[in-house]
Amino acid sequence: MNSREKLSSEKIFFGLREVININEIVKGTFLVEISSSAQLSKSEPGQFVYIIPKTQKRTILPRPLCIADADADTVKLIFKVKGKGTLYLSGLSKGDKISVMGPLGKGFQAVKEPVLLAGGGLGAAPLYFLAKKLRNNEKTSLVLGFKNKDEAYFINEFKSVLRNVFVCTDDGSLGSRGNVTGKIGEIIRDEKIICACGPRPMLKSLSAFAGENKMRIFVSLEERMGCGMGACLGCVVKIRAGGKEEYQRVCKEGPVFDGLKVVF
Amino acid sequence: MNSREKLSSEKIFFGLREVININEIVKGTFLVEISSSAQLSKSEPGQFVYIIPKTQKRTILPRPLCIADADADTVKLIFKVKGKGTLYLSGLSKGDKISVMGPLGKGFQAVKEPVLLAGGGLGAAPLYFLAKKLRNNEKTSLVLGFKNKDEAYFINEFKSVLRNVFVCTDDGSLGSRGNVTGKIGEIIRDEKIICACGPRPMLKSLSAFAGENKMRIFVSLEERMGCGMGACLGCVVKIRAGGKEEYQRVCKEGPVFDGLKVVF
Amino acid sequence: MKKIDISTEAGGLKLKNPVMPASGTWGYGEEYAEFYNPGELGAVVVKGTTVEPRHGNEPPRIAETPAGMLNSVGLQNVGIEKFISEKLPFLKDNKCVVIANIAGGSIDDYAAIAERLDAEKDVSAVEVNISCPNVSKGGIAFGVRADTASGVIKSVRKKYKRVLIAKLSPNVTDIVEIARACIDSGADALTLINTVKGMSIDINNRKPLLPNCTGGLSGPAIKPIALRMVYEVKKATGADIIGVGGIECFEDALEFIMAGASAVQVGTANFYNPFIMPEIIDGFGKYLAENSISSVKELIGVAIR
Amino acid sequence: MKKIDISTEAGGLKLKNPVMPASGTWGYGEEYAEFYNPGELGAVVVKGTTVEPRHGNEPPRIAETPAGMLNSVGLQNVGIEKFISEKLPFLKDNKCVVIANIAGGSIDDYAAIAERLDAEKDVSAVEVNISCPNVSKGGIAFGVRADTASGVIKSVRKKYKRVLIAKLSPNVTDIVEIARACIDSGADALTLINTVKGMSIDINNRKPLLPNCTGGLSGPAIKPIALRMVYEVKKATGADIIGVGGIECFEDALEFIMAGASAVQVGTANFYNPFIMPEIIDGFGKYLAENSISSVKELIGVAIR
Ligand SMILES: Cc1cc2nc3c(=O)[nH]c(=O)nc-3n(C[C@H](O)[C@H](O)[C@H](O)COP(=O)(O)OP(=O)(O)OC[C@H]3O[C@@H](n4cnc5c(N)ncnc54)[C@H](O)[C@@H]3O)c2cc1C
Ligand SMILES: Cc1cc2nc3c(=O)[nH]c(=O)nc-3n(C[C@H](O)[C@H](O)[C@H](O)COP(=O)(O)OP(=O)(O)OC[C@H]3O[C@@H](n4cnc5c(N)ncnc54)[C@H](O)[C@@H]3O)c2cc1C
Ligand SMILES: Cc1cc2nc3c(=O)[nH]c(=O)nc-3n(C[C@H](O)[C@H](O)[C@H](O)COP(=O)(O)O)c2cc1C
Ligand SMILES: Cc1cc2nc3c(=O)[nH]c(=O)nc-3n(C[C@H](O)[C@H](O)[C@H](O)COP(=O)(O)O)c2cc1C
Ligand code: FES
Ligand code: FES
Repeated sequence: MNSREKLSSEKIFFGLREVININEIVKGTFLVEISSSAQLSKSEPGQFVYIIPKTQKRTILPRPLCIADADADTVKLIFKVKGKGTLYLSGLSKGDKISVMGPLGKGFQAVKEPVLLAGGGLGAAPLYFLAKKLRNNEKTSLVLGFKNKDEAYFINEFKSVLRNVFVCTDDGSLGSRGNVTGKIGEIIRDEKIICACGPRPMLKSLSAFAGENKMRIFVSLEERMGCGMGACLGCVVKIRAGGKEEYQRVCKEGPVFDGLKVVF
Repeated sequence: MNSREKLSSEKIFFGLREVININEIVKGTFLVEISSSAQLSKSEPGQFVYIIPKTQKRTILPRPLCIADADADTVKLIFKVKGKGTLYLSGLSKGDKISVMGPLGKGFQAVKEPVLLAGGGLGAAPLYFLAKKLRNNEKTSLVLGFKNKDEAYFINEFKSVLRNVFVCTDDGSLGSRGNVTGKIGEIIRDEKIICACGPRPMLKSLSAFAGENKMRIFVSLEERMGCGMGACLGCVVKIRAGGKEEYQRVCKEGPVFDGLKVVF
Repeated sequence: MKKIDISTEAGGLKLKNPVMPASGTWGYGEEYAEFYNPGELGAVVVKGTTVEPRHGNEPPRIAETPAGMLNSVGLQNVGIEKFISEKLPFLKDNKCVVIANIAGGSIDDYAAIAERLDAEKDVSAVEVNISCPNVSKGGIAFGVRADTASGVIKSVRKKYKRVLIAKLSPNVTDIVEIARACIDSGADALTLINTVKGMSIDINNRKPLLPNCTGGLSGPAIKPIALRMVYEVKKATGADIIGVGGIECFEDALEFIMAGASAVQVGTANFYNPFIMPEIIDGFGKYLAENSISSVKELIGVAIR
Repeated sequence: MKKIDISTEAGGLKLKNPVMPASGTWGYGEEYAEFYNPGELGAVVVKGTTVEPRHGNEPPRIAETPAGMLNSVGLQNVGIEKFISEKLPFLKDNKCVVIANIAGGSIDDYAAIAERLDAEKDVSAVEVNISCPNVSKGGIAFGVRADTASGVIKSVRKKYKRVLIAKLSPNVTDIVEIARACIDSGADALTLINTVKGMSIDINNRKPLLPNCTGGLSGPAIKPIALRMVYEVKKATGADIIGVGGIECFEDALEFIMAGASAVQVGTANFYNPFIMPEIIDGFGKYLAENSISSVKELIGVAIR
């Protein structure tokens, strides 16, 4: 066992990847493209990578980021600067190497058109990947919600892969005024599935909406992580299973869960 | 109190300095030139700077390095890669900023020609600064000792500021074979002062030599440091003072001590 | 060239190398088996196991701290029966030396698990975690008092015939006293240390970051504390010790061996370098070769004076 | 805009701001006065002072650890008389609120220094360091047992009329028990925490890096431990606390205040940022303004539940 590269498993890459491109797409939010690998190219929408920041700030834990796109050449990630780890990432330049582990977790599964995609804020990232995998036809609609115009991003990219893209903002500064759940209620036709990613309150209200309308809903959840591999039980969320409530791992059973089963 | 720059004291600079040049002068040993400041330009030979490494290796303490030269434009430092901090330094490039505090400590004082300078290994650094301040005449001689030819450095630089430069190596691969104390014994004429910097055993034997020959000797000592300012009492060495032995601070009373008083 | 022997032994348990995962950081070996065969390790220490399955604490359970992390997982586990029926076969299939970390809310709990495991020959040793709260005695951990620690170890000793390792809490005034009590009560070896009780405040929400308020500090930050305890206990008792706390590279592991540990466990470092344990095993081989030392055992406790 | 008040109070000692150096890391204030006037600080806590001058321990006395450092300075100091005659005037001239950290090998030592300092009105408070080895009782520190801690505090209380602060050792099973003993014995406030006992091994020389074997761990690594103790003690006793351990930025200081500290001390961080204390003071001013909070006092203990 000599080189890190060689050490990756068949399914999970672990080692250094090169930054191919990095851009601040809206203030404080970055799109970074890194080189791919055999394993990463097989990522599924909803899965995440674990980035191990090499900061000077005494950090040790990796940071989970959803995969916003992946192919044989590159992996795209979209992140917002929150603290030490994301600050480090935002300071990277083309050509820099970063330590990456992934793909990890379970993505969106059993998603069939017609389907509604619902993304709030940063939640849009994994949905882009998902939208690209779906057929670009009338049967897929997307609602993107943002606080305001200045925080909106990636709309054109979504429009290039999906016909039905709706945007709403809290203050009405872009698209219609209102929240994602409201907009979903407006545009819904015969879809039986919702795929959602965004802040918890949005996922909660969407799940309630889905329940009332006898739909299925898949939500992507976040929790603070230790191992990212399912081994430490650090990242759990409460899920209804077999008549009981139990803690399941965001990094292993998730990050995508059946929204009707999540105990919000 | 807003900018770090402004925060330095009249005598001690604290803030960022720019790397103007960095070179590996012999394997594992680097010469780095950083931008100077009003305070740093007044450094005296034997004083040191405290470099605060911004490593990714969970270091917190600054690293002391002797000043090898200082003027209004630049400060020169020579260092050997030992561990995390010096490894970080060795990875710097022209234009990088580093965090520096200094000048600190008490340098070579009351040094008058005729004088013998004795440097072992890395110890040569502060002597170069000292040699430059002395008049370049027959009255100053320098002995430089190295393990072997491959570890020797800065000889030409010394020759450009001093006429009498003698080199010895443990294995005779450069200059004469033997150690610094032996060579000093050979070349000594009417000098009454030795200024020495190098490994402890060398300083010890030179101090014994000076004592036997009724000479004065100034030695530059090293000890692990905390504050570098004289406040924590972390960096002490045992010194004979007033008939007793007491612990004195390398960073404040030193790093240059009266070799006859050091309890080796 | 001399033959190099990186095998070691702790409390009579033979290990082909001195490296194993720390309980709770490596699940039951399944997840990291993705990267390499768990049978390559000296042993596999599994997640703390209780009589009944446990849900554990409310999330968030993890907080990062300077060069460390806090966890308040709180012994979420599948329970002893499911461990034996669903988890153990995988470890057996991979030829792992299995150490079962066990915990309980009462002395009877410990005794019950010990008895159950005594019948499972695929479990080579139990590591008794006495750092969890003693429900019957008002929330004080068993492991912080010599008498209660001794009570737990004795009850396990009665029921479990193979290697018994006591895992001690560092949150005590005198680790040597607790160590002695465990050894005197029948422990064959000691694991030092469990996490250090710590806390983190979320200044934006003005409350503790973990809903559980306190958590267990692990990672490089605690290495000096763990080393000190290994050294003190080895020096005072001569007991066999498995050292754990903040190990993130071979050199760290070597420090523990020199301080008196016969083997080491790696916890938190797995999270940011899943290959750290094979790396450390390789490190021992290289170090012995380069320094012409024939066995790791020659290095145990050499730093003690 | 509301008037912002960053003043605070601990055990009746009024402080114009909540920031002061930790004992032993800032000498007697002379060295760092090079950078700013020590009178700008809430108070100045001086190096631990004993009856007689002390030489301290053999060097090396410092070792770096992950996000921390070990020291084994061992109370090298000029002794109480020289402190009063040579060091105190400088602090007085700079209008510092002076807190004298005192230590001793016996209860009588403590009583003697306390009596001597009671006569020095320029010393506003004593901080009783009960973490040093009790020579008469076989090397166990006074501060790790409630009875001995209480004995020291009582003896100081008898002789010293002004503010008495007890500085506790974190190397104990139950910090609340020791805290209570000190408060019950007459301490007006508590400083939490002193260094955590730790160790480092020099793998090249195969021996402890510090000739003294163990040393005191300080710096960011110990912050979660210190915070936990401040929180536990504040919650259990309500006592006034000065928080210390690993503070290296304003946010860290705020964590301590929210956990229950009335003021904070900064030690190790001074070594790599000599301006850290004025920065933290500025930080409090800015934070209060931005969050429309009129006084630091409103934040003390807000995270406690
Ligand atoms: C499965 C998953 C996918 C994610 N995908 C994205 C994404 O695509 N884009 C994006 O911008 N963010 C995403 N996040 C959130 C992102 O991981 C955090 O914002 C980031 O870790 C913050 O790290 P920091 O060092 O900047 O902040 P710090 O505050 O310094 O982080 C300290 C610690 O807290 C953890 N942490 C802090 N906030 C969160 C959070 N909200 N969720 C989980 N852990 C947290 C960090 O991992 C770290 O351990 C995702 C989180 C999860 C769990
Ligand atoms: C006054 C003084 C002047 C010095 N001048 C020079 C110089 O001009 N060139 C040069 O190459 N070296 C010099 N040194 C030694 C240099 O400071 C150490 O080699 C360096 O700090 C090692 O740091 P590291 O991170 O690479 O090693 P690490 O082993 O990672 O260091 C760990 C800790 O130990 C301390 N440390 C380690 N070795 C020493 C040592 N020998 N002396 C003091 N502290 C040490 C470090 O400062 C740090 O705190 C000087 C030391 C002192 C005290
Ligand atoms: C997430 C997590 C879960 C843990 N669970 C257990 C456990 O179930 N039983 C136990 O004895 N120790 C448990 N520990 C403690 C570790 O086994 C180990 O003693 C500690 O983390 C110190 O080692 P490290 O610094 O290498 O992580 C856990 C530690 C972590 C980080
Ligand atoms: C070099 C050094 C010397 C110290 N000397 C003393 C002392 O004399 N008396 C005392 O009570 N604490 C002493 N301490 C402990 C500090 O006051 C403080 O409690 C501890 O360092 C934790 O704070 P920090 O992490 O901010 O450094 C010393 C600490 C250091 C690093
Ligand atoms: S992060 Fe360890 S189980 Fe999910
Ligand atoms: S390093 Fe603090 S006194 Fe010298």
